[in-house]
Amino acid sequence: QQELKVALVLPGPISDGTFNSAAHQGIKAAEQKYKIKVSIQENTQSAQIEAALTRYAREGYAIVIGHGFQFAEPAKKIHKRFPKTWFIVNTAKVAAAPNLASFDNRWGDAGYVAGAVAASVSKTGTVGHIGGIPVPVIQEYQEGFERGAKRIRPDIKVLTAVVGSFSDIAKGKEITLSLIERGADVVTATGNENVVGTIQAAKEKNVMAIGTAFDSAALAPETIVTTAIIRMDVNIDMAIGLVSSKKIEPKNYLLGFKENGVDLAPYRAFESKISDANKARIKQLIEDIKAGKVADLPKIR
Amino acid sequence: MDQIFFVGLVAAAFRLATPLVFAALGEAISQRAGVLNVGIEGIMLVGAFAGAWGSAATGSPWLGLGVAIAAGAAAAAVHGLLCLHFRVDQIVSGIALTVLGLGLSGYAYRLTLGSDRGVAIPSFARVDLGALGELPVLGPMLFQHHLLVYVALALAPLLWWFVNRTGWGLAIRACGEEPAAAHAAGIDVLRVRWGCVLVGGALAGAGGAYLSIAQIGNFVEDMVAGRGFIAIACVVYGRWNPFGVLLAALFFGAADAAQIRLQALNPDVPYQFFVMAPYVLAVGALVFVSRRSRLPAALGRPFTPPR
Amino acid sequence: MDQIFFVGLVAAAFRLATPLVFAALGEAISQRAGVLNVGIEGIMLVGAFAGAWGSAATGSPWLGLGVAIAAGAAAAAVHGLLCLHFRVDQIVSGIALTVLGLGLSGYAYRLTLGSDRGVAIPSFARVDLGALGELPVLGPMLFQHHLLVYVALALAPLLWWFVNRTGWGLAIRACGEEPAAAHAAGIDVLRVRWGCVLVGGALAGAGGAYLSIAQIGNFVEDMVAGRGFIAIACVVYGRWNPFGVLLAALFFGAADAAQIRLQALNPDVPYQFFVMAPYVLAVGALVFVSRRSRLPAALGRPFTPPR
Amino acid sequence: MAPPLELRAIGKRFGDLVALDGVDLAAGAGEVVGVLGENGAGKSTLMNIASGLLAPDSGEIRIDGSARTFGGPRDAAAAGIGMVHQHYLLVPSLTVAENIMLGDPRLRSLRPDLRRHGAEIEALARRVGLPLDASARVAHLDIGGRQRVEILKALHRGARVLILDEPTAVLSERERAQLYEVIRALKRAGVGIVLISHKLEDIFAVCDRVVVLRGGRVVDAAAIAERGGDALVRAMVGADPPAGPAKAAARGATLLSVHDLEARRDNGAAAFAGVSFELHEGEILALAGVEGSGQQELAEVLAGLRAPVRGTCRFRGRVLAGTGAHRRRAHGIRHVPHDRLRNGVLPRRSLAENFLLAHWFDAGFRRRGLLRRRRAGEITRTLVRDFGVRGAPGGPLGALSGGNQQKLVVARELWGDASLLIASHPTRGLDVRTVAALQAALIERRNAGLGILLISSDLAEIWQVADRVMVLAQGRLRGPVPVGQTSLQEVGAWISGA
Ligand SMILES: Nc1ncnc2c1ncn2[C@@H]1O[C@H](COP(=O)(O)OP(=O)(O)OP(=O)(O)O)[C@@H](O)[C@H]1O
Ligand SMILES: Nc1ncnc2c1ncn2[C@@H]1O[C@H](COP(=O)(O)OP(=O)(O)OP(=O)(O)O)[C@@H](O)[C@H]1O
Ligand SMILES: [Mg+2]
Ligand SMILES: [Mg+2]
Repeated sequence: QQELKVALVLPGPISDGTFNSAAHQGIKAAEQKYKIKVSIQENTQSAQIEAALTRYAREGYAIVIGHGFQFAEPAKKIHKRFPKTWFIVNTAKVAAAPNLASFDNRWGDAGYVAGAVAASVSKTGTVGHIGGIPVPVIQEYQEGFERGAKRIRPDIKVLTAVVGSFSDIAKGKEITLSLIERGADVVTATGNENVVGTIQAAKEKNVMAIGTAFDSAALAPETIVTTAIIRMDVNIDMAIGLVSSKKIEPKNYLLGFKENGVDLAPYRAFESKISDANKARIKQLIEDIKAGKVADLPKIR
Repeated sequence: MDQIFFVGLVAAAFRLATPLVFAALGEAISQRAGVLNVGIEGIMLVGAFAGAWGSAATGSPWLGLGVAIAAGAAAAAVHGLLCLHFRVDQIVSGIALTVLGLGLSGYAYRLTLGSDRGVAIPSFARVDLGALGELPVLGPMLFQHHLLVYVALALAPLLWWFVNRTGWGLAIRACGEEPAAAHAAGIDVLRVRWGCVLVGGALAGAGGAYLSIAQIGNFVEDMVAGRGFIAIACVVYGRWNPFGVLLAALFFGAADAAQIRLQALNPDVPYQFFVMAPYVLAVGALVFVSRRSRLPAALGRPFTPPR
Repeated sequence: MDQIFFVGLVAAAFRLATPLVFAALGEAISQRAGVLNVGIEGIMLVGAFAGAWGSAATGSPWLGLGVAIAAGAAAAAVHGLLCLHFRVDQIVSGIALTVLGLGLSGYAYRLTLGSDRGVAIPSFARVDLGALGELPVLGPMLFQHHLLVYVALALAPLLWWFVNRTGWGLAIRACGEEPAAAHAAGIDVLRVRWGCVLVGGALAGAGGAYLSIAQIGNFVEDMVAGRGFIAIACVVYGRWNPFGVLLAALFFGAADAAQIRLQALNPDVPYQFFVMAPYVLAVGALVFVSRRSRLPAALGRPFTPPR
Repeated sequence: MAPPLELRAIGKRFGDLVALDGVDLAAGAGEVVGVLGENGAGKSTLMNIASGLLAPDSGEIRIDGSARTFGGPRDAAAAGIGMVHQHYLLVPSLTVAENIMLGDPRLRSLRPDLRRHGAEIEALARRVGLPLDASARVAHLDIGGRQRVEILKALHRGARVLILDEPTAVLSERERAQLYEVIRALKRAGVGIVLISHKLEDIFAVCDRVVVLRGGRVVDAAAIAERGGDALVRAMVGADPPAGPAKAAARGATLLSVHDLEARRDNGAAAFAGVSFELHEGEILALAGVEGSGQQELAEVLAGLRAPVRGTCRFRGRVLAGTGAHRRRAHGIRHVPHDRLRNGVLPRRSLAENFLLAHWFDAGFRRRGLLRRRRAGEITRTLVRDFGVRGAPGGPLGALSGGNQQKLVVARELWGDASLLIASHPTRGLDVRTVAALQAALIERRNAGLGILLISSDLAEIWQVADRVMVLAQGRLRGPVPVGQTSLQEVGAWISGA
């Protein structure tokens, strides 16, 4: 079998510690596993996307992965011109014959479980979510977070706020502080660097945090209860695997707990601090989600 | 391989330069009349949204473009009102306009297109230039673009002629250099400045619309991503001359196109170097080429007719 | 509840205003001498990285701050070299500096701290003001901040005094108003401008370091997130007067603190309105308060002594 | 026949200040009306009203006998009123033709024929004796050239009345004579002219009638033949003209000795070469010449603002090397710059700060880093009193009239232990009384041992105050010679290069 050329086009820097780092780690893992040659482009602005995708396709890359929903339209626009290339868009719902597929994670499900965990461990009955910029997946996560929390504790108060930037770590921290001021004792955040600010604030104020997307428990082991992991590496692994085995179809692959595209990290330092009943409840919830038994999961946008 | 690289690069350069050309020419006109508009970024965003919305609502990208142009002019009118009428500092007003444009376009998007992801946004098709487009190398490089790309290229000579060869252009230059002299000669300085501010806004709106309804076919919050500021830099690099401005915009477009390509070819060189390179080059060129500032003498200074 | 809201708001206002105060005061000094530096954003990023790196390398946040100040001055020296020595347009040089600062800080971070995520970055602790900090309401509002917050607040009167009451200050103002007159009076215009550019860069560096080694205790790419541009707005809103600049920065800090609180209280109002509100308010105030531009007359204009 | 321009009972206030109070003035076709008055008498204000730049508070403007209101300068131009402002209103980056055509309705087309207009302008210029290249950039013209553009601009718009605000203040003797010829030619062509000047010789040379303003009112109006110079000066200042200053021989040791000095202009061209002279304590050495012959550059070299190409300057025997006005000021070398508005003052700052600008490095004005502002304020107040600077002392310097700004600059430079004063046109644009007072002050300081290099294009002034005179022409120095041992004719010949 001949070596596949795979390109990963990222909207941000690989060092952001969340969204882009996750994709970077995924492709690194795939590099070990498959016989592929990888090229990565960072910090691609929306207007450069078309040019970037076109160029990789023209240079004969077999797989071009656009990491973010903003890659959907440009990919849709050009994919027909390069039938030998598979265009894969992450965190979007777009598909078109013959060679455009997308892989999306069920962020809403992840938020649902995160909300359930938050409600289980909260003492004040107030929890908070801080979004970077309310793009669809972040809105889904937020919706899931609220519903999951309410499922465990119908009287829970869920505070939400938006940073207005993915990179403004200082403002992410301040917003989190303001939610903590108002009683939140479990906080979670979605976005890029702004998530780090939320974790910082939680650490400083001795409240709990739930990580998202990327397991960064090492940043604050005493603060991070668990992480609602979005397995971007699984998306990438699946995409490359399906293309290699020629089994890929031009459709939207939606990955949830069942497909291992969403996961809950181990409790680590909190293992002993969470009651077994609560742990069992969460475990059961995840099983129910896998089994399709949870009715109020957020709608996929 | 090398030829593919080059063809792709030139084609991408035109695509990436076009929004800069529109916005920078608009800014140049405004600055030539003495009004600095650092809010061009916000106006482009308004234009990008208005273009997408208008196109989706009417089903025609041409009408969408019209809506974007009107919206751009309206956004610029805020700047005109603040600076020309209320005499607020131009930098203050421009910064406010940037933030306003970002907020309003994002909010309006959420209210309209964003709430309904199924809406199709009709976009400009590429022009079909027949045989020209089929030419082996030149075809993909030069003759397979959106019409707006050619409009942008044609705008530069048009504006040059307008500014340097017509009576209106003379009045504009006079207002930017010595408004008191223009006023004494019977020119209505405020009216000339108003006109240029509106035209500048309309062009910036068109630049934004190019992004949303020609290049991408979608609107994304903050999709202008700093192009408004680069457009201002293009005006300065281009020494306030429409041809110079066009060249500067093409340079940045080409640099961006090259940067994207070289990044992929040299994965070991950190991407930051590719991002910085055009600016370093451009500044370096300025150090050697032209040290004389051709800044319009009255740029940024308000003028009130004595009475 | 209301009291908690208010106490938290005031405390957050000071924290959010501090980097703006540093950077805006630095920019004000530079502009008073006639040099516009729109690259403050890039310099703050350099300062933020240098502070984090210096602090991690030496183990002392104070030494980190020193490194940040030196790095900020060094970054500003690039601007000085280009504008004062090579007479490149100040806006062009500033935009290049912004991009350069973003690229270099991101790259250097990856080479050093970023490659080793385990490195601890020693950060400033909050000062312990004893009984003051224990005061019921005032304590958390005013007396539990990082030392740098108080330094920033003290800088404004200090700079005011320097600019308005000392001979050096007179020289600075003369260079910003009528460099030719300053030159004729025996003032070395270039040297004064150089000094102010470097001081401005040092302060912007300190503002960046506040973000990384006091407020956050970490560095991330692009963490300044537009604060450099808001600092420039503060200078203009503050009418180039250090007290005015301080007030403007506190206003933006308070507006931001209020914005993030009101957002959570009013989840139905789109967040864009909260983001835009301070700018709209500030422009509105300017329309009513002061229409007279106090722009240093020679701002942005190069000066060459006759040869 | 009604005159083309008639102003009746014009009143204008600026805040509390009554600038004009019931002023009448008429200019008939082919008539030259002189307007005299001290600085701030209201001359420029009146003419700004006549040319539509300002609106009067009361009174009326009549054109050919019918009352009109001007909404702006365009209306005035359409009514045949043209004005050449004291500070020229030209766009330097445009050409002569473009400047003249600016605002012309014929330009409001997409394809204006600037070449044809240019030819028209050149033809007009030849007719009135003002040769000009219509395609030259105004930025490249000298001050006389710019004035010619302003005059042509007005004429080209069909001005039947031409208002000239202090046109001769900036001209050399030769350019002045040329201007007289132009005025006479226009008069013959039936153009009415209003000529504002502080110089009586201008009035006597070309005017038919004269109007004198004082404090915003007309204090005298008569045919020129009915008035002598003394009477006009008395009307202007409201008192007897001041007596000429007394000179005392007080020449002392050599203060400044210049040897083989050579310098360039801003554009790199040679300004002068081989300049050598000496200046003594207690003498006024005048430097005459057509403006632009290198006087400004010489003053700048001596003041330390411009580096010479070669040559040496010694001050009290010590070589002054390099540049650095700072150090020279410490030696007591002071300088009243040529372009005082640009090089001398901070218009938006107070009088006291403008004083400090030249003195803040004196130890006397600093105490532990702080400026002694109170002391500066006191000194400024005495200077304002002693030199009769008129205007609100609390406001910014820019609110003073140009002449009053000038007084403050000279006063500032003379203050303290000055030992050498380089003064470029210190009395330019001042009214008669102030000129006399300033000249008296210069002579008094000379008698007390100050050495003065007086750069002036006014030979009468030189004869009145200077001990010796020299001339820079064609890059060479002629003289110096004692004023008593030469004649106006001889110096005039040096200046004209004969
Ligand atoms: N825009 C203005 N605002 C306030 N005061 C003014 C203004 N214009 C003129 N004045 C005042 O009106 C008076 C008349 O000024 P004007 O310029 O007419 O004097 P002038 O006779 O032309 O003097 P000069 O001989 O100095 O040119 C002065 O006292 C001046 O201070
Ligand atoms: N902003 C202002 N505020 C108050 N007065 C002003 C202002 N601007 C100009 N003036 C007044 O307008 C008058 C005309 O100013 P200008 O500089 O033309 O004087 P000038 O005619 O050159 O005076 P001079 O003959 O003394 O040189 C001055 O008397 C000045 O006091
Ligand atoms: Mg006057
Ligand atoms: Mg005058």
